[in-house]
Amino acid sequence: MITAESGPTPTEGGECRLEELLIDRIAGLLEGCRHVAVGVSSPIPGSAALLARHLSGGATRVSVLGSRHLQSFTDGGVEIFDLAAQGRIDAFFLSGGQIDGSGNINLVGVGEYPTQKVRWSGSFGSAYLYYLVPRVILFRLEHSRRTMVEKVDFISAPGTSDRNVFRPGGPHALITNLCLFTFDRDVQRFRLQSIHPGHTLEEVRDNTGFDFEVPSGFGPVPATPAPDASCLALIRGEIASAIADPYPKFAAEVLGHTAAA
Amino acid sequence: MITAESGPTPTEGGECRLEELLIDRIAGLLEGCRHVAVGVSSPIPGSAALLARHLSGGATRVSVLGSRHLQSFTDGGVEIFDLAAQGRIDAFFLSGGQIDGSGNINLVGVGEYPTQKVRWSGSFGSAYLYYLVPRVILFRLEHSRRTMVEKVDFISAPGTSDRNVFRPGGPHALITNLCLFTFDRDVQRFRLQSIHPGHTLEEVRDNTGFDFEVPSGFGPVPATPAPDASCLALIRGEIASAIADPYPKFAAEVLGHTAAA
Amino acid sequence: MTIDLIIDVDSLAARVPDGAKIALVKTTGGVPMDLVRALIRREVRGLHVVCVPTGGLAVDLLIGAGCVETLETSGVTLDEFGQAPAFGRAVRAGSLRLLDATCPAVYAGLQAGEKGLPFMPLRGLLGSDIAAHRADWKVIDNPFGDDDPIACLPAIVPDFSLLHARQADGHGNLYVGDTREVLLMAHAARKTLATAERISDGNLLEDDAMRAGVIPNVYVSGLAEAEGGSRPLGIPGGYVVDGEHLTLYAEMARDEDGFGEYLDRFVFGRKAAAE
Amino acid sequence: MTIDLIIDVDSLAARVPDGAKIALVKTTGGVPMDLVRALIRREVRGLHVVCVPTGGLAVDLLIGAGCVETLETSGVTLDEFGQAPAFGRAVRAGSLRLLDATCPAVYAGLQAGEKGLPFMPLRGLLGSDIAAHRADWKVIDNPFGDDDPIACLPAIVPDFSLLHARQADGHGNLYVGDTREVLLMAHAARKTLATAERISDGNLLEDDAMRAGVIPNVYVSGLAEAEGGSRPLGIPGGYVVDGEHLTLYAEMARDEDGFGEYLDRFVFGRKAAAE
Repeated sequence: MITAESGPTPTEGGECRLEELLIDRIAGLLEGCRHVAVGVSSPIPGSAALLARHLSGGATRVSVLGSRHLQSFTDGGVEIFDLAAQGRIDAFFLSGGQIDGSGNINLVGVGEYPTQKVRWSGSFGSAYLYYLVPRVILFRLEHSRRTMVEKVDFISAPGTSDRNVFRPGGPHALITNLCLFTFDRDVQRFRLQSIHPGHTLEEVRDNTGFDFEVPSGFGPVPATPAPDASCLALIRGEIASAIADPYPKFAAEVLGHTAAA
Repeated sequence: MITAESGPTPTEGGECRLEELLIDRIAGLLEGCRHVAVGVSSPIPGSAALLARHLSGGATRVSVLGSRHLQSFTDGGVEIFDLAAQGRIDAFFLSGGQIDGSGNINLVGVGEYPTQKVRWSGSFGSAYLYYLVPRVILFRLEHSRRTMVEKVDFISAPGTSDRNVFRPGGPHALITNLCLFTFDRDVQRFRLQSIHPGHTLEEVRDNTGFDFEVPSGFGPVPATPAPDASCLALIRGEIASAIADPYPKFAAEVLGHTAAA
Repeated sequence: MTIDLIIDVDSLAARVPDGAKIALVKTTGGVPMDLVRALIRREVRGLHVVCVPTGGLAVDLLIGAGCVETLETSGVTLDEFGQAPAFGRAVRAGSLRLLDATCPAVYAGLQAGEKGLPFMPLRGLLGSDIAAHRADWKVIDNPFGDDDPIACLPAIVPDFSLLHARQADGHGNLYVGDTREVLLMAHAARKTLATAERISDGNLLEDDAMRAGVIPNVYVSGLAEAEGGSRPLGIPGGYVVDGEHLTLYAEMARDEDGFGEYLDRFVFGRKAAAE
Repeated sequence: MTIDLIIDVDSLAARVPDGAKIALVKTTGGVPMDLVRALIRREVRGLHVVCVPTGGLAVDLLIGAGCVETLETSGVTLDEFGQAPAFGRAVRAGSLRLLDATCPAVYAGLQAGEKGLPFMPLRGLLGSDIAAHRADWKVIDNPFGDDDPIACLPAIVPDFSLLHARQADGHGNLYVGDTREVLLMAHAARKTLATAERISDGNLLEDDAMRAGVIPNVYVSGLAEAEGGSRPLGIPGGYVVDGEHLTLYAEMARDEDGFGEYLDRFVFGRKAAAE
């Protein structure tokens, strides 16, 4: 469900890769969760969830779809959806070919539906999980006016709903290759939380098709903190080793995991 | 679901037991069924279904609840109900502590609900299967004014429904220790079809609390035919052997099955 | 997590508060008799018992011992051993709040619970006295039909599903094989407390052949080892029902004195002997 | 019964008429690729394909070969091998009737089919363009709520569920382990046509360990042995996806000519080679 378009973009003098910064930051967003589920093709969110589990001392359960060992479903594909509706899943990750300022996501395509000029895979579980999982983290590694749009062409799942719609869940944060937004459900807008090292507010503005809140009165928008040395070691060691089950290529090429480790 | 109160009542000079007559007759009622399901505690209906299967050359599938080898459900207790609603089960057996002339059955108790002076087990699947299985055969071995009543005290499942109620199923026949009725859905009444050897119309009338149709103009009500010698041999041989899986005691004591056979 | 999960049967029973809504499976597939006896010993009161979808010895014992306020069931029976005597007495005395159901209605309610749905539709039911006495069921017009009434049943969400598994592992995974109604129960309930014939090493989910029959530990919040924990009932793949004991129970429980004697001997006495 | 059941793959394909509604499971668990290739060879037309709940190579091939009129799916993708090229072309050309869904909506529709229900309610959906384009879905007011709109989805009843099992027996029972969505598909469909890696002696239902993972033959109306029948996709407990082949497909299928070449080589050619 997540299209990971991660490249080898090192930050801060090569100390820490973008992926590692994201893993650390997303793990922070998952603090206090009892159960985090991660969709297919999501190595960075998967690594972040495993890091959150480690930091919780094992209190956070992690289910990684598509992995045999990192999930325990025995009732077929429907079980994750049933768990979500029961409130047994606290966090999930979604992405979008387009994401707009109201938190709407589009996984279907560009142009007028149904004969769209660009057609993506489809909505998968988004039109359900986005309503039911309290902390949905939007994750997209291409932050551009093509992806961050004023209004999506097709609403796979809306960011907000009418008051009478049963909706315990929704967008919690949006993290990209440039910055971290949180979503304010009251004003139904994103708020810029931090900008990744090496990037600027102007760059974020230039590449974002929607308006967003910028916290004012406390100086410049803070930089997204990089993981400290012990956390980095953890990511490159234990986490890399665990995520190598579903994502051996990612673990090796991005986190430097060797099979022998 | 079926309360079998079978006793050793031989008919016609001891040639054929009542149970054998019933097995043969019920098998006749099952002709042409693709799939017959039999509830728990139902040795006579179970034997009849197995006989029908044999006579169909294997075309009739039989599922005997409570038997491991004579059913193939792998989705838990709900599967039989799902199959019934899909139209995949053609015949089933129900009974009643009370049965009335409209085909209503009562499996709950006598007196005013809920604090009834006589309380039976409960309705089990009747309030569902009676609506959905085309040929429901009511089976009760105590034919008396206590069981065959004018109006049941509690409707576990009604014999008929309003026109707008989804109801492909319903009563097909009622077979007792005295006689065989069929149910006429148009007039919503039972019609006496045959009287078991050794019993009379007067006896049936005396022991039945509801009015029923008696075919007129073609002489006396026919006697329920007894199985012929080859059918009897089949019942005492192959069928006894098969029904011994869920009902060893019945197979031995009633059908004379010996484990060695 | 793993360490807290595994306790003894009496500690499991202590986790079920008075007034809890508990689910118990039908006689043939995983009734936690040891745990039921422990509940009676701890004198739990005011239970709402959901029978999945019918009840037998366990339910009759709980009723007779005064533990049950509400009974939701499609039937209570000792099968070939006769009617359930304590149940019958309680009905006559009017001491039970009865929610009579039909088997697929119990499954449908649990499925709604499993799916976090407010309700499930179900065919049948209309015009029965079962439906007439269930104010909690509603009839709507099928939105895809034309003058087609259909019943809707609210979700059943037990506070606790109580069950006995033929095997468990140290992670709290339970092997129940093809008795899927037990899995459904565990899915639907807020928490599942289980006993198991044995707690084995390793991880049942890693066994490719067994995995399809496993309740994963995400649903399980307490587990105790209890060899023979379903006796005198049976457990698939294990032992069969003890007919002599059931016959004895059916006889003893015919009146209240006999029922009390049975409790002394087989419920309280069992505990005393173990101490 | 048993004898008629077991035939070869092309005979299975011959049983699927033009215009049939067929269900195919997602890439990871039992796609009958041999049967899909046989369907393309027999030039089936006008299929309504229900993806359970998503599609991949099989669906892309059927679309590209002109077999599909209606596509009901929550997604079509070649996963790490990229977008599904024939699907994309067909969408742009407007040659597909699209029923875009979301995964749990497909499961809910199949569950309604499995249960002989006219519909199932489902949370989520409201206010999405998915729901806006599904005239076959309806919104009702939750009869147990107060101003609580909830979607109701009609039953999905495929004419045929087509699947590949890792094992089968001579009675037509299929072993699918814990890939329960395949069992759901088989339950929901009018008929199931299956291929299996191998057809073994004995009866899978008699094997206590395997039974929980068996689709019983009551649902199965045709079976063919097809070793490697899911290739180049994988089958749990068997082989894994052939990444090189998928990469090749993704490249060749980028334009219509290349797609045609792929068919010649791997669909029609395969048959020719076998003759």
